[in-house]
Amino acid sequence: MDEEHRVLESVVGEFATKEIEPINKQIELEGIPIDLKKKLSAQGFLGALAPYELGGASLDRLGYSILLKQLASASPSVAFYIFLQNSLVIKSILLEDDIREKVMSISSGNSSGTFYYSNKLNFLDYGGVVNDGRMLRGTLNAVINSDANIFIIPDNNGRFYLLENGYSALDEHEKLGLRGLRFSPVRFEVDIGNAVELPVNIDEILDDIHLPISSIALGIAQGALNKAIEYAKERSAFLHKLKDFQPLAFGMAQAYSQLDILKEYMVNIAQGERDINKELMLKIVSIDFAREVSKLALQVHGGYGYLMDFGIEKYYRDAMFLSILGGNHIDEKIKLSSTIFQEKAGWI
Amino acid sequence: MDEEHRVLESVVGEFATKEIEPINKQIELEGIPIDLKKKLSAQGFLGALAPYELGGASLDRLGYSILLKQLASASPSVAFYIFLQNSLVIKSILLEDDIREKVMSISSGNSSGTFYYSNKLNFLDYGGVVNDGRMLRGTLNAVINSDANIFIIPDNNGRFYLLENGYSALDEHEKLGLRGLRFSPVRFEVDIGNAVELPVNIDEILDDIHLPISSIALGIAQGALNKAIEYAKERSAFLHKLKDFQPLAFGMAQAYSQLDILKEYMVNIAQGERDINKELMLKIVSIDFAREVSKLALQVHGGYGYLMDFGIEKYYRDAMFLSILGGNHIDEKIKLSSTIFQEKAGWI
Amino acid sequence: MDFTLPEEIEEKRKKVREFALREFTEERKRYYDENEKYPFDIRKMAYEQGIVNFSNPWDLLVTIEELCRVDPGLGISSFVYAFGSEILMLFGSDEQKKKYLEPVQRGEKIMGFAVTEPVAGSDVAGIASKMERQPDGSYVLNGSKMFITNGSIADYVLVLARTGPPPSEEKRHHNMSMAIVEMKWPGVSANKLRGKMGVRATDTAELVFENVRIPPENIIGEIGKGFYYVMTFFNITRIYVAAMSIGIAQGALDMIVEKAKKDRRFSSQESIQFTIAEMATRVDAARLLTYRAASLLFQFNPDPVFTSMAKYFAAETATYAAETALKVTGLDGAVTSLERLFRDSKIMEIWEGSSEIEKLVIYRMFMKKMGVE
Amino acid sequence: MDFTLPEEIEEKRKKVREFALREFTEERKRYYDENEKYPFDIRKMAYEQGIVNFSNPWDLLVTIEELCRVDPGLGISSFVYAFGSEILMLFGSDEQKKKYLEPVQRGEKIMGFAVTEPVAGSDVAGIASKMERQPDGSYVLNGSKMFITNGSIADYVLVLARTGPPPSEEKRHHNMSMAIVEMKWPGVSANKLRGKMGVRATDTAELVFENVRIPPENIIGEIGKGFYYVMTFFNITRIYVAAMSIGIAQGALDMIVEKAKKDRRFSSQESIQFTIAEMATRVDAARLLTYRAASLLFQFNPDPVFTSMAKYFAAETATYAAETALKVTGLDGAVTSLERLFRDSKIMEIWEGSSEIEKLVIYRMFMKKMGVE
Repeated sequence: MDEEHRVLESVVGEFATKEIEPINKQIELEGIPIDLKKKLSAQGFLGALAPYELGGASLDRLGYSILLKQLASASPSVAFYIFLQNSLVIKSILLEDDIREKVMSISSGNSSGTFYYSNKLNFLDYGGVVNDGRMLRGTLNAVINSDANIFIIPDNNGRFYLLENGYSALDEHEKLGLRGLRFSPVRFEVDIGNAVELPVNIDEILDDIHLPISSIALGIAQGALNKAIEYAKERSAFLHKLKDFQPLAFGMAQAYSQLDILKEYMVNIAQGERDINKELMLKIVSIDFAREVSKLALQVHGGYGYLMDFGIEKYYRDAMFLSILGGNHIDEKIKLSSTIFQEKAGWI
Repeated sequence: MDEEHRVLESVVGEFATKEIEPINKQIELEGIPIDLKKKLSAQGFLGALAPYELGGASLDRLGYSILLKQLASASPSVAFYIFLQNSLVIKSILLEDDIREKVMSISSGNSSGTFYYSNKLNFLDYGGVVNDGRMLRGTLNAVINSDANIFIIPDNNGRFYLLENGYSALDEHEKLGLRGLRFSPVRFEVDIGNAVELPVNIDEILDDIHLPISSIALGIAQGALNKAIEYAKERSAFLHKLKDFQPLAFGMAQAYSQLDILKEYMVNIAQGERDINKELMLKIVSIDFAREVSKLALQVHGGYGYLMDFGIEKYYRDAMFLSILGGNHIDEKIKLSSTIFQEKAGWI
Repeated sequence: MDFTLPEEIEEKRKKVREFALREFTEERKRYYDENEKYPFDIRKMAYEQGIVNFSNPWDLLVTIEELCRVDPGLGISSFVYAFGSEILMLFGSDEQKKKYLEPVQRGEKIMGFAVTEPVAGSDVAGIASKMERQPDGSYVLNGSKMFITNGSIADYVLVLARTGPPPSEEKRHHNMSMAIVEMKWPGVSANKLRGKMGVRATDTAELVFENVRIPPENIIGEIGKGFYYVMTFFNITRIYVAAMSIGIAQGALDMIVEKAKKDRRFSSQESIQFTIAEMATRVDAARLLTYRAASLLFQFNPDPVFTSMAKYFAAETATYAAETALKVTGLDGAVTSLERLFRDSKIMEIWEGSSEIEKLVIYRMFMKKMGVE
Repeated sequence: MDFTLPEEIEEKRKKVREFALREFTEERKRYYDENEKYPFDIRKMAYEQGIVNFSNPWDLLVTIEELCRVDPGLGISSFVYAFGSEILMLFGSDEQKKKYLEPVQRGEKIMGFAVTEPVAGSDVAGIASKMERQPDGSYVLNGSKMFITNGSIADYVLVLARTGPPPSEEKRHHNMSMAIVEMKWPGVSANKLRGKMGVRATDTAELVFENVRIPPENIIGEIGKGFYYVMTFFNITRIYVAAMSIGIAQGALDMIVEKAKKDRRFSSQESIQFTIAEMATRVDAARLLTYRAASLLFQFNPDPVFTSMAKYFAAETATYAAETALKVTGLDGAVTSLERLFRDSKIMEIWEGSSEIEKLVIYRMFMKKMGVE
């Protein structure tokens, strides 16, 4: 990793400690405050992938990965929010020159976007929103960041549209994780004239999320594990610090090792030539890893780990939600298998 | 990885395919033939770490790792033999200028050495061989490569001696793995005057084995997994190729991903600045991984995997034996835990 | 060998399942979870409909299982109002039973069991609360308790406290005693804990005791035997936790099976089929371990090895099953009760002896059986 | 519910354990393993000392368990000489029983069961061996069989072969039949397989049948029902494999416990203590699954879901236990019987239905129970 990225890593780390950690409970309970969005914007993080002239930081793949990892280690919600704005919304908007300026409103924190792609990963049929040629009408049941004002959604034919009106978010779901983002059904009833069709290639988009999702997963693992290590150094039971007991210490040492290995791989593939297979491989491994480590970290904390105030249980929930929203799904495993076997594989 | 190492990887790979694969069964049943040792010597592999003038190849850490990995993927026995000669025997001999020329006899294949260090890793007390000031006398119960003619062994005080006579190997143990090497108790009765004391620091030696042992472990995983992938492409059951079934295909895809991740880490740390902790972390992860993958590969082969002729079951046995001989032991986990917690940890 | 439960127990199981499916509506599950409120109404229904029957242990076991299968938060709340009652049954005086136990059994009062402390956690022998004997024979209690189920709704709690210093490091568990403390007494305060990840319908609190005067007749059993009473109690409640856990695991399995029944695209994936097979196997293994431990306990011959095996294995099965079901059902699971089951399940590995504690118990008692002291 | 075996069975268990500890000496274990030889002497001893008792299924089950606990190779060899006999018991004619079954039960003859083929492997319905009916009513068998236990030492084997083409892809398992084939008949040859990783005292061979004439009286049961007979048989033998597996797992546990007893430096490590606790728990879970499946089978009411659960879980427990014990005991394990147990254990996950096959059976039969066809 070069100096520039090292500096970024430490800058984002400090930002997370100073600006996010202290308000983590607020983020969980009330969502990401606009104040934090403004601070993220001031650093260029909010429009991380957007060009400078649109308020972004124009980060390269490695920079973006580092940003997401470091933010996720403090708040997976914040990291996922940045991911959603950049990898999905901003990237899609930039496909259409006419609406470039909308990127500016996102990277400045004045607008908030969301992008609905979950059907593709969750054995659900498209068709929630039906396009009859005049109107887009219907309900999408599980929309993350559903209090956005910019929606990019597929119609029943899998064509994507950007809308800024004609939506209404319904009652929130109970939230498994990523509680900084609203999660609810959204009803759409939009005049097609008010929707902008975007030439989104959903398969390409989904190929592009492997690395950022992996980075968030590794951030979750890093955040949870660091907290567990600190706790095990402080907390005593049976007259000894928790760190002195082999089953806990060895479990954390194992996790620490795996995390280091995965982080180096992340850096390698983010700064090397683009290799989608490697990105997918990293995602498949690191999402499972994030779930395991966050579970271990919770267990190290005992009963306190089960309480929100200790800031540990959210990693466990968020890792699970990330795995649902972000991948490691059957279709992806079939894809990877087919690459490895150099012919269709894993389809039965 | 630079061009030079890429070439080495492919050269060793070809060597393994051409010179080792065809005689693998012979190696398992009768040991490593002298003919193969001569070929290994001709390539400079036998004295991989020895300087050129002593018949070696003077490989750097990365070159050595690649060599061991590629050899192990065809024959873990051959890789372990090279490891034993280089990381343990040749390195120890080179501590004593007077006996440098013995290295030449090893790297040429005329001599074979062994080094006994297993007590340190296996909760056994030193004291098998007692030094009474005049004689070294006693039996070491579990000596690998026990038909060597150069022995480096510790006395009851943990001082190391090189001997070339006064040993007699007893009946072989039934062999769990690494069957290319003899494994038996050895009785020693040596006049101290015929033994050369070597300034071996066993803790340093053991720190130095992490990376080579990891490389062998990854070679085992690579060899076993490649065979399983090939088999799954050929073999049918229930009217389909095995590769078409998700549980098998996904398992192999997962293993393939982890292997790729671990191999990149291996390369990173072998070519980067020396970091013993990272080497230990890699070992702890990759030894377990080798056992898992070799088990999976055996299972993919069904009943045939259980038969020696298919060349699969040896990986499963060898991975286990490597884990016993090579590490991932409690003392090492305590050490790693203490590094991570920055104070003594994991000792209860 | 006989692996079947008596017919009337299986009948009861059906009845409880019907009750849970009928009364644990989606709205109620969600309401009590979101609002972290103890469901007094459901507890009352469960009592009035004869769901909770403390007089037959097998009946109670399958009841716990079936209630938690549908919703752990509401399920646990339905029977946990008597938490600690076994202590009084086994070690309480006749007066204590009459005054404190019977109203609980009649469904009128709520009891709690206060052992764990903020600092000691799993390490029961490490508690710091003290009961000091006064000249008049009464005791004065000082200290605090953590993670106390029913803490803010109980009428009284059974408290473990030191009545003397530990004689030595090895004998830290000596000189501990138990007493019944009424929550309305002066010096007692409860601070309801909010923000639990799961089982949010259950009530959990931190308790503080400041110079609480306890009359001598409220001491349970003998002075100095408190640690022993608690361990005896754990041999019972760990089996209840195992039952909750297999209920949760079964509930998770139910949901993935439901999806497999409805969605052919899902169920035709062989990886999903294997997941169901593996999960069904583990659930059954956990159930058998639980029933074996229960069978011995119910014959008054509890085996701590078997009990801890059941608790540890069942708890890990609960989280494994909930995690796995949620992972593979994806968004479908995330917007249904399955996500709640996932949040609920994790506590099983923590309370009534974490998995780590159970493993230590298993190791020590197992080696004793093997002839090692 | 009752989780105890009858006293006489526990007595028998003790007797078998004593036998195995006495007769399965280190020298014998090593000799037969190294030389890949079937131990005729041990089989004889086991028979003569009344160790193997086919008339009481629970007796047989604990016998298998205890024999394999000490050495799977010698243990399996002690009772496997009657492999396939249940087929004759259930479906054989009186004449067949008299001529073929009784000599085996008297310990005079050795039988084998020949289903698996080189190409078909786990896929029983995919076998290619054929029995063609001749004008005189006899059959001519052609084909080859793979991994046949007792293949090179058996006096006769029970063979599954096609007696007609598969009516369709879905009905590939139709038109298969079973017959008793004497190994001395013309056209029968056996090629002993050498180089098995473990259970090397057991005999395994590839069989080739070239125009083997089978008299009509050697057809077992009805023509066309062979697949069904085999599946019925698997419902029995899978339980035996589960019993072997828990024997192996227990044997591995025994060894780690032995080391813990002797070596304080080893046993004082908490990570080792946890390993023992986890292993003991899994072994018990596997044992309970096995006994439950056995209990149903022995009441002539086998449940294929429970049987496959037992086989799959017990087999994985066997390899897990052997691997784990060997890993943690290190060199001590590598130079003792533990390494052999490790090599032996892996076959449990492969034969009589690999873990993958068991999971498919569990899934399909379980979903059937849940009302899905």
